[in-house]
Amino acid sequence: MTPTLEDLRPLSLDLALLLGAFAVLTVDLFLPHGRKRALGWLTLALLLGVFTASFFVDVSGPAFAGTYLGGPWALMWKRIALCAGALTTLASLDHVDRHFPTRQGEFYLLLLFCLTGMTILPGVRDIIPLIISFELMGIPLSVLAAYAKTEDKDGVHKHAPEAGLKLYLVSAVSTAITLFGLSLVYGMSGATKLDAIAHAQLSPLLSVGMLMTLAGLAFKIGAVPFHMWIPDTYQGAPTPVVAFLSVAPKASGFAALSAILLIAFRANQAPLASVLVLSIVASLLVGNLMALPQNDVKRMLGYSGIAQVGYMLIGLYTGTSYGVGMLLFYLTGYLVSNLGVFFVLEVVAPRRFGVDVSELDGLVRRAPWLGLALLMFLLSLAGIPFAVGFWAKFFIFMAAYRAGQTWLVLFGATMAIVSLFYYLRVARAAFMQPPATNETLQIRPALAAAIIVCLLGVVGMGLYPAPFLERAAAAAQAFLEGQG
Amino acid sequence: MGNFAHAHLLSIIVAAPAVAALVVLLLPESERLAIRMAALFGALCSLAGSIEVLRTYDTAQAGLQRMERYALVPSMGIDLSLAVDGWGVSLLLLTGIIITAGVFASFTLEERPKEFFALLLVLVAGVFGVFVAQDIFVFFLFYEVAVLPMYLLIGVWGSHGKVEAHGPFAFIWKRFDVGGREYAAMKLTLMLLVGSAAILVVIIAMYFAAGGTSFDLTHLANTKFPRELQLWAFPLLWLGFGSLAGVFPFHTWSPDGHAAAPTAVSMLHAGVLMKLGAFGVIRIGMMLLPEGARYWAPWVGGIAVINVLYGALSAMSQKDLKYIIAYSSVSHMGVVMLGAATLTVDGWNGAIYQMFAHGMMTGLFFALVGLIYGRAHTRLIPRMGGFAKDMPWVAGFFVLAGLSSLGLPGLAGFVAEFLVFMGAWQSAHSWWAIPGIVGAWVTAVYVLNASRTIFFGTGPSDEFHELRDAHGTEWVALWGLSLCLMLFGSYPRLILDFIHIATNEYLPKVALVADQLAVLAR
Amino acid sequence: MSPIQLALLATFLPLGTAFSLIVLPGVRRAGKLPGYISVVTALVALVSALQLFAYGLEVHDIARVTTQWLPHSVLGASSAAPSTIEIGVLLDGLSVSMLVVVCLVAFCVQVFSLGYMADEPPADFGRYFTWQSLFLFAMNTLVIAPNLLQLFLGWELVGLVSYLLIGYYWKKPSAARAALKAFWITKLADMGLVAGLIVLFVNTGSFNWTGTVAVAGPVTLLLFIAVMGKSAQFPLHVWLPDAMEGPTPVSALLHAATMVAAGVFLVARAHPLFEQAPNTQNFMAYVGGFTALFASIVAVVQNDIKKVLAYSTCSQLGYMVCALGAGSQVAGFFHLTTHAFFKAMLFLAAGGLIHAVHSNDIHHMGGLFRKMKLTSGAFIIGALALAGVPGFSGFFSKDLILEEVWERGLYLPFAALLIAAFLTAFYMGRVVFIALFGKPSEHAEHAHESGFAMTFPLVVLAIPALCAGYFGAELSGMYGEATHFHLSPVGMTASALGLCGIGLSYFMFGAPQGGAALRTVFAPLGRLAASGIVDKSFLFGYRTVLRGFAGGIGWFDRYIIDGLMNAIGYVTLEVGARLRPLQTGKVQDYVYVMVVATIALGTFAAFLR
Amino acid sequence: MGLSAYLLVSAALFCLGVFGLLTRRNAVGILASVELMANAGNINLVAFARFNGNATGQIFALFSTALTVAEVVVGLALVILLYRSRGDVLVESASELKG
Repeated sequence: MTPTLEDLRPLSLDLALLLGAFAVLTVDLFLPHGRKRALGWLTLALLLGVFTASFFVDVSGPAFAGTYLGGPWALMWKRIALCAGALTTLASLDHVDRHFPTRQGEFYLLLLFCLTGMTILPGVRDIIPLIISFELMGIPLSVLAAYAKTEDKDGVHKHAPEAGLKLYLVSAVSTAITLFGLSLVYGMSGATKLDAIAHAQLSPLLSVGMLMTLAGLAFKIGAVPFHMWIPDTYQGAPTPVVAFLSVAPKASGFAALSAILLIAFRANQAPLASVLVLSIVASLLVGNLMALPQNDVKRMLGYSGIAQVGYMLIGLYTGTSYGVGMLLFYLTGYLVSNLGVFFVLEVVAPRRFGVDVSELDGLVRRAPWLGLALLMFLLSLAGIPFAVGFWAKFFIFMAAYRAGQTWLVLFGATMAIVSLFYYLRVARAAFMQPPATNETLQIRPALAAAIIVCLLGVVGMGLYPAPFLERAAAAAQAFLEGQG
Repeated sequence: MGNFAHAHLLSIIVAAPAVAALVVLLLPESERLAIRMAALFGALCSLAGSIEVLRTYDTAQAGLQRMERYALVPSMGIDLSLAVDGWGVSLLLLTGIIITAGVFASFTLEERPKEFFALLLVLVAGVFGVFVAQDIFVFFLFYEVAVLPMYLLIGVWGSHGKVEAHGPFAFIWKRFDVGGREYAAMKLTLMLLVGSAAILVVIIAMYFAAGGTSFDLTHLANTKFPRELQLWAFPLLWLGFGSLAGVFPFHTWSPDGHAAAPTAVSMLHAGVLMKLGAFGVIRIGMMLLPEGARYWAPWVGGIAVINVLYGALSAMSQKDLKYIIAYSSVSHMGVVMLGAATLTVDGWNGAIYQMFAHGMMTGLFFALVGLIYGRAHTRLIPRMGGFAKDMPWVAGFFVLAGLSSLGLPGLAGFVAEFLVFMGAWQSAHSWWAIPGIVGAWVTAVYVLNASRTIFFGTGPSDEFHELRDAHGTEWVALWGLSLCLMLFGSYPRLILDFIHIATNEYLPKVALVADQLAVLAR
Repeated sequence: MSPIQLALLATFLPLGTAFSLIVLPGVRRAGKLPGYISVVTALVALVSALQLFAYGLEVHDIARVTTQWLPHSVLGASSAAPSTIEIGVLLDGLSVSMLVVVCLVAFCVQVFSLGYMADEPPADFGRYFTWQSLFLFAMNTLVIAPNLLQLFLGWELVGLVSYLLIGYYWKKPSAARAALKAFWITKLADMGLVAGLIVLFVNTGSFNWTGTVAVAGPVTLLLFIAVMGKSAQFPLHVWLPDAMEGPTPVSALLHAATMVAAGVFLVARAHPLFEQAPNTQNFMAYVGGFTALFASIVAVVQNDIKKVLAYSTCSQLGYMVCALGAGSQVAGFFHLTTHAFFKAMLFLAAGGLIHAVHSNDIHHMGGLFRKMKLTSGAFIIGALALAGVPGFSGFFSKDLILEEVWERGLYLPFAALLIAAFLTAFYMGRVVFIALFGKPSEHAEHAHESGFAMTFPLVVLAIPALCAGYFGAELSGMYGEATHFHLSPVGMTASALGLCGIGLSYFMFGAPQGGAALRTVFAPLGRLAASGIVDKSFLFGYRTVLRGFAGGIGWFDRYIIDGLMNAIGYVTLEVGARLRPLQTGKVQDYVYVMVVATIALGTFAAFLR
Repeated sequence: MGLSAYLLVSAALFCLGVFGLLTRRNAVGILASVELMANAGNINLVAFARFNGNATGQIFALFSTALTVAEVVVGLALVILLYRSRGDVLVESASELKG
């Protein structure tokens, strides 16, 4: 079957993104120093354009002989990725301009490459493009994490290389493991198409392959025991990057995991289920307990992210369309809440990459609305009503209960209470402590806009989640029914 | 406009404080009077609405009235549906009274009034919502909204009081700032949310057991859940909601929380919020899971009896004024739970009426305690004495509240306690009435002893030079609550008739089978 | 006005007065004004009561009106009609007689208080009369109660007013304590009433005292516990002597004439119930008899004139209870009536004496008779009535009681009552001879007769104290079967003993160089009384047992229950902190964990399969 | 030679890579070890392709090689960065972020 131009239609958005990336690269060459800031706006315009286009362009249907399958599922993920990208760009504008004025082009280029990987991945139905797009997402992140080099003029970023190296090394190892696992899977099933793999006979070697594949992917989302890079990297990397880092690989990882687990391995899940449960319990425990004693907010958020992954894995674990849909919704909610928190941190401590809790002291006195926004984000992360996080947790629990895992509901709910302790610790600093300085906070308009968008997302979806919820459920159903 | 208001009265009652909160947030910090007036206006709107609901409730028709329904998540059957029954009518009124009194009592609050009133109003919106929600999920949402602002309200505006480290866990005290306001706020939030977690599990379980189509309370109440589910789910609901109602041993947030909380917050929390817990146990737990309720009723009643006596005795041993009142709340909420556990008409009437009566009484108490603390700058009773000289009205109101709490006829507390004891005697466990009655006497001992030490005798000593009687808006709160106590104590039918209607409607679904079973057993 | 309206007027006008005085501080502090308002209110109530009494002389069962107070229903009950809990007005011979007694004494006491309390600061003066009006309301509520529930409402309210009035001098720690003690102990006993009411209601479906009740035994016993508290029967009498911390007119009204008699009134009211429980009745007779004896013994050695009268009240209430225990509603209630008049008068007169010498001690009064003829005369009349000297009202009622007790065959209580009769005469004689005729003391130098406000009530009260006995037949006809007085050996014995008592007291205290030797006989008794064994047991029970137990519970809650809750949080935090070193920061360790975990998970998966 | 021989070789290579990964202190050595692991997968792919009778595995291997190359490029850049910031390329020294 020869590829035709028609095969590119489902991928038109991703291609646009890729072309946009090259456009940014080209423009960068012609922009004089001091004017590079425009690149950020260009990227933002590009992302928003593609996002808008996603509502008008029909990108459904198979492409390249079923290697790619466009549909509600892929579209939903694309939009999540584009939102994350747009928000990150908006929040990075000032940061990048201030810290890396000469290297702005590369920053946005890497971001766009990463996003391209993210948007392509969910529709992919073959392990070769799957791993390619996954790495397309992954490799630029390592660079971004180490983007603040030692010679930065503020001279305070010596942790950045460490953060980047840790992310990179563990990432590389996990890629190698995944590759090895996928090679076994291919060998045992004789195919690379996910649907075809599903028909393979279960053999020990296939099991080993599946397990290694999963282990590699689990690293990206940061599920225990593949989580250890997360807190270190979060603490050391530039805040806007961390914000992106906290959602992008998770989104891709879950998209990939869903594809592998629920399509390729759907017939042979049995040995994996117990492994998954172990990982869920461990993630919830380790993430929440180790977040408790942290004094660095970013580090704490890293651990809390590990716990959040535990909840998301519950949705995946149920394997039902309902559960996967709720995972999608959870991720959406997590995205706005988590980005929001990091953006607030960026406002509070724009020069440092580690943010001690005490730096938030009296935030609500210094900037009342910022404090309120922070509170909403934290409550959302903790799963408190009228913030989107509550619905997310609630629906995950619903899915778990429906799948007969009552104990997981109880356990998850209990752990949510533990999480409240450290989230409230941050809120406590912001609301109950006297301000450390009387210095007024400079909130750049771009960053403020990003925070407002996040806040609107958290509150809006918290008050009226129905449309998002129903889309997520529909997407998941389409995915599991093989319609992409 | 009038028609609109009439048709959406319940929404307006719930929304008024929330809107007021928003307005307060938008007002500049310097406009203190405007902030206060906005808060007061929100509270008064709700109060007026509550009175209107009470006035227009059709007792002949009974049942749920003023139904409003808006789809929230249609695919899962979550509706924002509001309606009011006989219980709701009375508890709405209570909430309206307490929030109005609360706003008056802290009208002159100086420290960050803007955020304070905003949070207070949000909290109250949640409380109103719980009492009218007819969708269990929305019920839960409002419940959480009512509970959470407490964290900041206590943590920011609270007061400190040290607790000495003793006992086998003394080493932990050194790690925690026990008695501090942040400790109290955190403890309260975490303990109550553990309860919420349990509730959530049961809500999900019930939803699916009822077909997974609707969270509607009536729908769930008409569903006969499998016995096995009822037996494990009921205790979860009981302890989950019970943690807010101060059920032993999950009451320990209450003394610290109430002691640390600022005046209006204590008033609302002890006055209304703790009722949410008890209301949840009855309205959700007992009515949706009748078999579970019957099976566990001996436990509920037994623990409630412990609550009554244990709370009263603990209160007796306290030296800190706020702790006394807090423990007395634990004791009185035991009366509510006891009434609920009796599964008799009188018991349930009494339970709901006790919520109502105790709400106003404890509201009055905390208003007074706040006032005393504000002038004396100490909460330690042994240091006080002879305060009646400088604050005779405060003394009088305090004794009045005390008399209501010990169940003096003519004040609201008596009606409630008497009904509960009557219900207890009619129940399958007649002996419950005895500790209940004894508890009322122990209350007399500690409440009056406290008032004697604080107000009577010689004094006050020189260190208390700022003592003066209530003034300004404080009068409104004190008089309002006192007159309510007397009014509802001498003419209880004003409220009790409504409660009775709802009880008569609901109880047979829960308890009649119990009687039949008892007959069979014989 | 209809009888019901009259009764409501007599009840609610005082409430209106009290309430207005509470909410209108301006009026309350306006000098004597609140006093006058209150007195006028009491007068209106008295007139209403007298008018009702006039009705009552003709028609015994005047009217009964009730209204629903609380809704009530029983699940599964077949009756279609909703059963209710009611309050209302019941006017019959018993209640109107009591109404008159209450209103008359209250009126007299209030008039007396105008003079007695004249020196109080305006605010306190107003407060005093507020509570006085409130008391009238509470007591009348109790009296006109159509069922036990409303009786209980009034019962508790009078207890409240008692608490407020005993604690009138709240700046005195002892007064504040006494108020508390009175409230606690009566409230302790009231638990019985609550329980009794509940048992009664649950078993019969109403709070009425009529009808046959299967559980009459327990119910009446529970009710009687409350009676013991309110009417100061042994061992719950300990609050009454302390209650004398209140102003003397209060003692006269509440703690002698009316409130303490509420218990007796209750038993008389609920007579149909008590008749069904002979065991309770016997118990009552014994308790009453013992109290009469015990209290009169203690009264003998008291030097505080109010304490003497207080114990004497205890003792006389013992008589009444004993009579009721003997099944004689008439005798008990008749004695209540006469006792109310002469005891109120005694107290008021004592108040006059105290007012004159500013001391309660009888030895400080000595020889007041010459200076205060009217007051002393009233006191003497009261004392004679109390001693049961023939011709005075007390004689008739006491005689009736002794007869009834004898006829019922309750010999032991009868003996106790006889001895008490002797002792009563003796201690009253002692007071009269020491305080009125004794050696003039320096405290009494400036004493002079009280003003009109304080003597007029004495005169008013002296009339019924002297003559009430002669209308025994009419009165008893109103609230029971008409009983005509007749001379009997029992009565003669008692009277004789009474006269002996007076004689003995004259010999010991009145005569110059009275028999000092005889006084030593009473020394051990005095020591017993002074030791206050009952009081001490109560104090021990409260201080050591109750407070100790409460302290233990408080400690347990704070440090064990709460400690456990804290421990949960502590352990969680600690686990989190202990996990931290696992995150070494070395990337190779992370990889190591990954590899090992992958292998472990693989093994685990394989093993599970 | 059967398939199992190839698989054994690749497994040995993979284990060797893991061993090197865990024991090398030098970042460059570690990178090389990771390459060993990745290439173990490539051997598998090619061998399986041969024995399964389709070329997909070989294509996969091609892509995989390209992927690892890209990875190594980034890795080396990071090693240089590490060297510039600390003066050595020992991974142990980059352990300030912990706990």
